[in-house]
Amino acid sequence: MTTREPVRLDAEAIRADFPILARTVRDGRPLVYLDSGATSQKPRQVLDAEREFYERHNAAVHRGAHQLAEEATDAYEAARATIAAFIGARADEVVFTKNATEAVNLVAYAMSNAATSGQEYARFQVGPGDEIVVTEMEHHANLVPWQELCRRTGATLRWFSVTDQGRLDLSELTDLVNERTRLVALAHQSNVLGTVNPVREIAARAHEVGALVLLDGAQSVPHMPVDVRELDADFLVFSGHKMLGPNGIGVLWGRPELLAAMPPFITGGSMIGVVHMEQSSWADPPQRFEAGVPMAPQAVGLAAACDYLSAIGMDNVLAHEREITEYALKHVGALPGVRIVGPADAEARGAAISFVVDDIHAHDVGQVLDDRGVEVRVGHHCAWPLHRCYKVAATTRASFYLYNTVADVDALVEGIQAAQRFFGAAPGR
Amino acid sequence: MTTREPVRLDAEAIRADFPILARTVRDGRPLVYLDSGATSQKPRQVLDAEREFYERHNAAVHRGAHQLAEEATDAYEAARATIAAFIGARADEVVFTKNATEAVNLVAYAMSNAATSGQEYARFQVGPGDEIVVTEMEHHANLVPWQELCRRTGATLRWFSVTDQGRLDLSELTDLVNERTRLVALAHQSNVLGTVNPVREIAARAHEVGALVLLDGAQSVPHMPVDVRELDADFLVFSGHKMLGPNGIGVLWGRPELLAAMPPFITGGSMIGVVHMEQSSWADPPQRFEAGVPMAPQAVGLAAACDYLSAIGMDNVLAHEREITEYALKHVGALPGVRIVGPADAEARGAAISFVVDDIHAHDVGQVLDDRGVEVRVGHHCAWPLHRCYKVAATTRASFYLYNTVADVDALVEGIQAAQRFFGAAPGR
Amino acid sequence: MQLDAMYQEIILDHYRNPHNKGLRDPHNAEAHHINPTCGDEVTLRVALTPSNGNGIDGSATISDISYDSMGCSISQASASVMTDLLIGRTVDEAMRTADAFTELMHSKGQGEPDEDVLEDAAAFVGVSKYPARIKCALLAWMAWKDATAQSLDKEKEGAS
Amino acid sequence: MQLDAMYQEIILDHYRNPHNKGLRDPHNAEAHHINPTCGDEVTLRVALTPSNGNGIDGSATISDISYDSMGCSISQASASVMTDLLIGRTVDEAMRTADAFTELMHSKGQGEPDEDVLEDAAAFVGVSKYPARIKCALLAWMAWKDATAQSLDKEKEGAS
Ligand SMILES: Cc1ncc(COP(=O)(O)O)c(C=O)c1O
Ligand SMILES: Cc1ncc(COP(=O)(O)O)c(C=O)c1O
Repeated sequence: MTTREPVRLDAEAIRADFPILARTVRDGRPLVYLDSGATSQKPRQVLDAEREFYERHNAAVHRGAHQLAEEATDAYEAARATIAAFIGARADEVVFTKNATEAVNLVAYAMSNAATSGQEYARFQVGPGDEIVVTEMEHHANLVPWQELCRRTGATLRWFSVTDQGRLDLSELTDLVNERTRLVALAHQSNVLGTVNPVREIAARAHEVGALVLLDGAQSVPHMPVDVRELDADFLVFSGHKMLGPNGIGVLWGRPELLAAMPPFITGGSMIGVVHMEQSSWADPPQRFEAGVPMAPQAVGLAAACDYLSAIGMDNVLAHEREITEYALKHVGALPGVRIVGPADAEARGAAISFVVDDIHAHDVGQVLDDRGVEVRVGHHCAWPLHRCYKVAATTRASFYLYNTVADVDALVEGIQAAQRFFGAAPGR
Repeated sequence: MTTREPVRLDAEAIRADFPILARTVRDGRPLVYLDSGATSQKPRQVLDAEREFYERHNAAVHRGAHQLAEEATDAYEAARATIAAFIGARADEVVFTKNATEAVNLVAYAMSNAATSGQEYARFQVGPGDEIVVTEMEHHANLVPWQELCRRTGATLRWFSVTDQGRLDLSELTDLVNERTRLVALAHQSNVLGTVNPVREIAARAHEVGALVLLDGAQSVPHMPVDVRELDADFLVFSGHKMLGPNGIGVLWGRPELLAAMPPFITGGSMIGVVHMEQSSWADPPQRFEAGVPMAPQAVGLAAACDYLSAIGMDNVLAHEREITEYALKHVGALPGVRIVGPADAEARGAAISFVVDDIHAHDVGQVLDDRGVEVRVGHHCAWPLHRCYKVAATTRASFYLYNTVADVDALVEGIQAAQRFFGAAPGR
Repeated sequence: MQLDAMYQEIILDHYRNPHNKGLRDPHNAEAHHINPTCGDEVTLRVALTPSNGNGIDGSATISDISYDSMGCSISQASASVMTDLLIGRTVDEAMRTADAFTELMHSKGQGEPDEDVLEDAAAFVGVSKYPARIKCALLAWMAWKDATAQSLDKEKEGAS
Repeated sequence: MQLDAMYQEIILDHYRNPHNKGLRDPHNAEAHHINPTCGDEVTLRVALTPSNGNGIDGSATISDISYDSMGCSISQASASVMTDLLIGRTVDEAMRTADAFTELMHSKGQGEPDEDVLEDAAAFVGVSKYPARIKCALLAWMAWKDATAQSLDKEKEGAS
């Protein structure tokens, strides 16, 4: 197997920024971290930014008039501007949540709240006869909240099916997305298949019939240049922890006129206009959607992650991951007894590769890999219905990021072969 | 003014653990941080614990089978056990949220969700004719979510009023809490008045009529020993950032049989039983209430904060704060033209002191204090209705913690006098 | 002591002796604004006089601004200074003044106020260094903009 | 290589040639359990024979356990080993065995299995070092406990 490093970015230099990558696991084996699809590792720069906030500027944001509170508020709002710029948005279009999951729930619950409100929130009301459309490849985070919205309001959930090649079946587009459709929620990039979905085409149809489009960017924003103006979606959600940022922070981006017309989700301090015992009114977005003392240090950390990624260039991150993906598709795909679940080529496809090994359960494959220091994810990856489509209970997933190298793929390939030997399932048996 | 240090804990030694307390503000003035009621500062030990997690054990909790995921999961669950022990609870009774605000909303939305579900969640259903009881001294976080629950379900909101002395008017207890009452939500300690409410008495009445009790411990858990078994409440919420812990983490404690009977709030990954496209079922608590990749590093940080506080002893923290409070009540209360809003003595009273200065708006008082490095909070402190009760738009609040000393109170007193001089509102004018 | 830079004598004077305070009639529109972070309030009225031959548009003259308010020294003084500055101007001129003041408030202490345009309002330059106080200084101005916009809207509705 | 400690030969044998697999009648109760983290499933039946003069209680004998399942080597082998161990025992004895096995699984690799009680199931001691795999090893046992509890409940309902 030849080991050739991509030219666009220097993964070895990058690795030096990530303290954890120097550690060993299982009796001294070097860590081969192939689980960035679940959560990414963090560079020193991000950890330093967060700590600097705590040690120098910590105070409750938007709640004080003293110097520390001013500095904390400045840092928080500057972070919002940086993160907004990272996705081509304006600062006041970015709402901080704790993760992508909360961001999806925010929109789904806001729609429930609209349904129990008067005409002022008509734009977001759904009820019996209305339809919400998702896809079979959704992460539970972008499926269950919509099931629940439908349960609460009487709306109907419909979904795109997936093809054997791991793509959305768009032949159903005009039927599925029709004048009853109020919202289409879909993954930008599947966390299992790696598939990058044709967002513009679906958004065009949705907007033709007056439906909103919510894009789950949890697996795209960390890995490719994303510009909300180009995507033509109405909402975009993503999580900081999957893009070198801290845990505990996520983002909801929304078109400003929509955010302005949307009722709140979580209520409490700092999101109010006026509060009486009898009733309350709301602040303008983004504050309307950020109740309570916010996670300012995490916002600052996520901004540092955006700066880190921008300095490298998201184009270069994408190109690097594409080279690794092509290499992995070729070498993992070529193994006898191994079947890749998802597109077989790197076209419109990100750096998550899920596969099944004949006669060996994913848990057992993962155990052998782990024993060799190769850390992958096994199971349904929070996409249980998708696994049911492909009639597998569990897959093994390797997911790559800017700090991975083709040597990591080699370790994966050798590990799969070791699992086949160990369980006597080597080809030919 | 005599400066005498309390004996129970060594505040000077403690201060050395808090890097930010060594900084200066406004042209080199030493920082006198009197805004811990908004958010506390963090000791090195907490920041180190969080960083250690990121640099050594970072992985997605409960989602992987590899060694890092095991370590991360262990750290997260060990943190849960530590935090549970801190409030006298069992680990599986503790649910992590992003802050106290989310924890209140969790219960309020779970009740909405019960209202649109079948008999399985009957325990939590509310509707027209049912009553929710709060108090006039609630923080918006423990008021607005209940207004919204009532709006969504048709239930009625009622509330305890407050006396001129800053106590709940319990003469209304049996009338307010009656057989129509489904839940009583109240602050354990007021963030404005400092008042510690008679929880057991109210809980006894609530349980007599079959109502649940949710206690807002955002201002009590950080400052006094709290044992959920003794309090006799059904739910307790609090925030990590107010008790030396990181931002972005809060806690909902609930009686296990109630958590088990309660529908979920935020839905998505890791909180499910089985997921089909048509519908889903739920995991057992606490997982049922923790959708998405959790804030494990923050949980670890909060556990370190609990360890820090436990090592000092919450009894000692309480005693220390009581001494400072008595000192402050005496010296601030004695200033001509200054009126304390809240109990005048330290009995059943915590270390938050709010006051008005005749003829000087709180913003202006705060500005003069800030100019001298004394950082207090001004405004309605997210308790707008309470301020309306006392016919003031804004108060100035000094709130103390284990790292404050009576010298800090002296600085406060001198600052108030300076404000009176500056605005020519010195007594006698 | 940076306090003096913020609380200039002009500001304290207006605070102690506010001009044009107290609600008056006639008025074309009224606006009520609240600062949600501290609860400060202002109720403000504008009276506009059309210029010759026109309806109420940008060329109308501000014949009166009156207000009632509760708040800190900065918000009180700012309301007082604003009425002095804007009464007697045309709506268009006043909008330009309001824009100049808003810009000054967002200048983070770096602004160089044009005293010809802002007159006493130039004294608020020190406030712009304190982000939490900017809203105080702008509260009355926001209410004025709001009431003025309402006046113009009423005119349009009346015409159509 | 720590793999051998986890995947002991006994485990791999049961995995490759599972005992008692395939659902059979008669049965008193059936339980279906799923591991939500990986989707592995087991459907399990128990048949109980009352001891002389008693109803179905702790003294009843487990006359059969049969199951159908889908899952990893650990969950498959564990189901197979369990049926060998429990068939023929009384419910009370089996509960004690199940408790011993559960305790072993939570021993973080430190447990010292009593081979007299656990027989082949003692081989799972290595699994307890891997928290994510404990659920795999316990899946069939949980289903057995559930089906047994159902059988006892049915008996009670029938009696009352
Ligand atoms: C009494 C009380 N309850 C609730 C809260 C809300 O806490 P958080 O903003 O961390 O959710 C606070 C603090 O802001 C508080 O003081
Ligand atoms: C495609 C996709 N959507 C949503 C999520 C949810 O992200 P989080 O758990 O951070 O909320 C994930 C990751 O878990 C994901 O991969």
